[in-house]
Amino acid sequence: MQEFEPKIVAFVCNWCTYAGADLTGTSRIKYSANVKIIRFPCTGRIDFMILMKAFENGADGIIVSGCHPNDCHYSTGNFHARRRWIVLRNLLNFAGIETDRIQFSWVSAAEGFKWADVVNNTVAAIKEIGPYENYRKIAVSTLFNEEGASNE
Amino acid sequence: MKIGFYPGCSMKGGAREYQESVSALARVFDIELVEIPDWNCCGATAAHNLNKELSLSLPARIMALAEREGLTDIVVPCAACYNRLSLVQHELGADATLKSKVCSIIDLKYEGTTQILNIIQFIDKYITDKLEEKVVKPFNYNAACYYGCLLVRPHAILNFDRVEDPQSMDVLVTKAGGNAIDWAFKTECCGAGMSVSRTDTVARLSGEIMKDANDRKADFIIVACPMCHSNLDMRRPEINKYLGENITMPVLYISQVLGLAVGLDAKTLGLNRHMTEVIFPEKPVKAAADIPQKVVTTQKMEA
Amino acid sequence: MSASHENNHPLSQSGEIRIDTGVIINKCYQCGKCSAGCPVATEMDFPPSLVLRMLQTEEAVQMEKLLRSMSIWLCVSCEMCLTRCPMEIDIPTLMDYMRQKSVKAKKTNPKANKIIAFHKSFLDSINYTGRLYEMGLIVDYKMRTGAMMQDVAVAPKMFVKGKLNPIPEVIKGRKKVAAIFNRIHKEDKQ
Amino acid sequence: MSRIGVFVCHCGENISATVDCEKVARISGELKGVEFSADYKYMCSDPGQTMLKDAIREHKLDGVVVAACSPRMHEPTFRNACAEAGLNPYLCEMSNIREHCSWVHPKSDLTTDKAESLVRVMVEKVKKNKALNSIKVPVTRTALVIGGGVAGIQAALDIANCGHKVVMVEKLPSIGGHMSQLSETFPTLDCSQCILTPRMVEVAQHPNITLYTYAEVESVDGFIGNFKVKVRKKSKSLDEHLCTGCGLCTTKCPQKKIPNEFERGLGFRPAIYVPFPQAVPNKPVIDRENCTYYIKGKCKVCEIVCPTKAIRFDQEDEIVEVDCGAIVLATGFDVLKPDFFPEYGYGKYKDVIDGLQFERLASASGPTQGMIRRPSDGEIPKKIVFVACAGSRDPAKGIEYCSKICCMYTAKHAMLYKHKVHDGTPYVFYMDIRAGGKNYEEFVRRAIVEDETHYVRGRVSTIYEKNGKLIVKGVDTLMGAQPVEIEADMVVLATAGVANKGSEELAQTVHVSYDAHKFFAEAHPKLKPVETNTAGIFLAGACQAPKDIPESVAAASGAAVKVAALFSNDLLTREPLIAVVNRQAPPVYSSCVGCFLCQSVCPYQAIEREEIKNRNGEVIRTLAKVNEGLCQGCGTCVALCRTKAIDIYGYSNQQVYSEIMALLND
Repeated sequence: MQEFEPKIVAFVCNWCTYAGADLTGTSRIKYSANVKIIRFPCTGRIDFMILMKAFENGADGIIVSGCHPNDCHYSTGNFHARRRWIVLRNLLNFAGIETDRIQFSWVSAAEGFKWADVVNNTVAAIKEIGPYENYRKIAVSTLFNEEGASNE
Repeated sequence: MKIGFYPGCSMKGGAREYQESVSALARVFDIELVEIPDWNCCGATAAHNLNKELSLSLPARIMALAEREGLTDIVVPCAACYNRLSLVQHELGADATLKSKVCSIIDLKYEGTTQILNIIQFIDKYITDKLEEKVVKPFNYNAACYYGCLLVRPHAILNFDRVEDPQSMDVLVTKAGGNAIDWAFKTECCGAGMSVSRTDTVARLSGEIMKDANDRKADFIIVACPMCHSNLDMRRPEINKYLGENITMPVLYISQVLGLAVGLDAKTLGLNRHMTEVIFPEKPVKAAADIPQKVVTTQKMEA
Repeated sequence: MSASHENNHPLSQSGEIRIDTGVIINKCYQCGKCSAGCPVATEMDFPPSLVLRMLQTEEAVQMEKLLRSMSIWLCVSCEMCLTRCPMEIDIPTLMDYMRQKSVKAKKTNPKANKIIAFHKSFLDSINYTGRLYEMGLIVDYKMRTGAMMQDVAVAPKMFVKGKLNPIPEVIKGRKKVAAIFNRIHKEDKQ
Repeated sequence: MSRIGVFVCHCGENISATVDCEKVARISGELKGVEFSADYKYMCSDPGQTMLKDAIREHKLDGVVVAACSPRMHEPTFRNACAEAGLNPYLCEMSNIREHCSWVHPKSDLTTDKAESLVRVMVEKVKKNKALNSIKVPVTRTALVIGGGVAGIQAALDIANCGHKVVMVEKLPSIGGHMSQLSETFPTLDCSQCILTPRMVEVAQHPNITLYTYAEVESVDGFIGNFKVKVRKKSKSLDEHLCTGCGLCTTKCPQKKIPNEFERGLGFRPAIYVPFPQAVPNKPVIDRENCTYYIKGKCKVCEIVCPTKAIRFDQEDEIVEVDCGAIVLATGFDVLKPDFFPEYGYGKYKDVIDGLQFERLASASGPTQGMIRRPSDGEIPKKIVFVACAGSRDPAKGIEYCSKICCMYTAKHAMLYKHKVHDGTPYVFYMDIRAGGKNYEEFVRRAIVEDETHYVRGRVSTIYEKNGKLIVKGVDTLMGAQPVEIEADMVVLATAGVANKGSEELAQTVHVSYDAHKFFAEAHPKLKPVETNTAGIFLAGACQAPKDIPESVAAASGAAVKVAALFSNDLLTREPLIAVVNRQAPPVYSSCVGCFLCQSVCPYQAIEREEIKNRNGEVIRTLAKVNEGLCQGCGTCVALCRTKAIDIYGYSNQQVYSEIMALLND
């Protein structure tokens, strides 16, 4: 049987973690290819819908990573993200999604090693939990159209 | 109060007075030391020099027996045993595969939950608070506290006291009414287990330690390890031969110092068992000018 | 395809050491702080920093020299080197590793016989009684080394002071301890 | 139907060594909406960019994806190229297949697959991109320079000499920094104060420079071209306009035994003091922590003796608001604290000192008038040991890096010592001698050959005091690692240079990033060494990493040029990646319900209220509106908006959802 290779999306901020992941590359530190990054200006931009959209589309796990507390390029965005995450945990439990599927971390622009660790640890953790197969059952997809909430 | 007790082999033989003094001290403070039933030797230097698995298994069996007995704290007065037990606990804690392998070798259940205390940690946890009120006969001498290697190193695992210029024993001696002198050889090696096989090396290393303490006008060297004790005490003739001097400074265990301070007599504390005779200097505290003063303040740097 | 990526070089000497001991010898940049603080460096044929350099060469001939050296047996495991090493290289563990390798390969330095004999007598004592029986250890050691006259002067005094136990303490679980020795011995032979 | 072009870069072999670039281009070409795809050795090169431009024109592309390095590196390059070919630059996106793919994974199909999916993600994103126009904002032509050491002085003078206003903020009572503490400088041995003090005076007298000493930056708001900075001028307990700097108060102050910071604790100063004789400004401050009046409520000797009645005991801190267009950080470095070296007895033995203390001993204006005397008893040391790399290159203690300046200043110290104590013997324990620089190696050779300094290759294990001597236990690794023991009279530790105290807090106040050692981070290690990731904020000197004087000065001039270039524009162009509240035709107007939750979370106060009025002029709706000049595009409001009325250009919901779907549905 083929080993389960989880699909993991990383939502990261442009200023700290994206730069940190660049440093991982510049330092040629190897990590698992299961994780793919989507860039945001700030973790404060990342709302519930984005996370649910990822699960809906078949993600087995999610990494949300931004600047360390007090280091946010926009002063407070990461605090909003953290508060939002505390609320989201309950919602995930309610929806029957294991909270461990979302890893929240702080990786600064100087922490190339840490980014590789975060990725590898998350991949290991998600492999442990197993694939996420209930996504089609989430009500989200029935409540919103495929485009999500658009502004047009 | 009942606390687990691992005496180790030397305390049954060459360091009998260490056990006598620790037990006597514990009794003064109403602490019952419960010997781990059927304990074995920790393997000491020999085991980790020659066989890694043996060096893990022997201490693991000791701790497994303690766990079976429901002992949460065990005091290990011998610094060498303390070092071995702590290191094994750390190594097995970090490697689950190794842990299960060792469990199967010793054929016992081992969790690694026991807290290993060295003699100073034990005193700090159970005695220090009540020490000063019980001091009836202040230990009014200049004492060079000698920590040696195994009590403080490796610091990353033992995490006990400061690794350079440790202070915990100095604090105890001060509380017992003594004057802990500042000296340079607190954590230099005495030659450890080479006493028999490389007596010349031990004479040189222990000699340098003796010499520094003597030069700095210490009346006693205070130790917390049977190996340090036997090297400094029993090997004194060889040390004096190496130094070309005749140093008669006695070597006491920290438990003996505290025992003396709380009024226990010399015989109970086993002072008569030392090879270098324990003679108390007549003029207890020397002129202040002769004693190297402890530097308490650090240089004040740029604000 | 696995998610982790190791390099694919054939296993080097330093790679082997890393797997067996977890110590990364290539971290050493030869500052010499270990040799400066080592209490027995003056007696060693190769002081600790030199040992590291020799291992770094990856040459079998250097490893051979080390296995046959006195350095590995003179090391007293005082951990001073590790304590002050800026790179936190666990030299004491390396020393244990080379000692065991040296014994297994039967390459021990003849001048170290007394030291090794002492260790072996020590372990034998534990094997037979579960604990260290000091008098037995000394007798056993003397038999191994022929150093019959060593320390004869101290023994009576120790005896008087109650420091020498004429009868060994044998623990109840003696057989269990012996079983530990047996099992490890068997595994080593395999 | 889109007409997107995909360009896959090999980056020499940086990408193509592990990713099959041709295949990525081929597969991408088959994606829906992709009109053209190609791979090329170096997309960022001139021919690469030409290929991109030709393809845009030839294939009438309406979107471009360049799969290459990090967009943090070359996004501006490719967006400019697009603009030159007539395509709106914001219709160009980059896939990061180098830092996030080829460099972190081995050569395999999986790595190529990942590169393909990263391209697919951007293709889907570009489909939702909008043509945007950059935003123009005015520039305030004043620069704020934080830190008054040699770097800050250089930057301030360069900017001021370009005709721009400069505000300099220094936290100590005088400018001058560490350079003013040095005795002589390598490799010329010219006197540090002789070359620095004229420049300090120039700063004070320059018509374009406003100097605030004993002051700290409290807060920084705004953005490039338009910063608003609050500076706290700590109370000096003195009316600076009345004070003539006569110094009478400092001689009469009854507190005389306060360790002198400038002398690194080797001398004393009174509670009302001028840090050093050549201080700028040369006017005293009262150190309230040590002043008898502030401690006990009476004394006031200084007030009594002051001929101009300039003392103000009730003076309070003052907050000054500075509007500026650019900020230069020049806050310098610090050296390690004594508790770092328990094995060397630093802080315990008086005669174990650090390099800066030695500078003061060697300085003609120092506590010993330039005689090398040891602190414990004032004796002239006959045997002196210098320990290089004290703390540097010591990962066990948390400092992996080389402090760069120590090899040179240690050679200088040995020389100065030998020049002053002819019969003395200097020893230097070192691991490597790093003397890269003009005339540097020659200088070190001189210390060894001409001044007979004993260089011993090995690290010192421990230092302890015995019979008035310091026993230094080292090793000579060039002699088979033989132990070396030296009975020294004095030991000088070349302590590691570390980030200045409070640099982390300052970075957070100013919003720049910093590295693991709390040094400020440059935007790019090679190509943007004086820029930070925050536009309009620049770095000068050792606040970025340990640097010697020439390097600090060069960096400062570099930063000054960046500031001057910025100030050469009337208007600044800014990325239009900002938030926007949707507007619709009446009677809906907008999906905004006017809850203004966005206003409560916006860190820039960029959300305004817009009133929608009917024909009678009555307000019928109040909607949120984004101020384009203020919005920085963090997107926090977007995540919070309950009706999804706010979105953000560049990271819109549509764009993000498209990315997620493309990434997961392969």
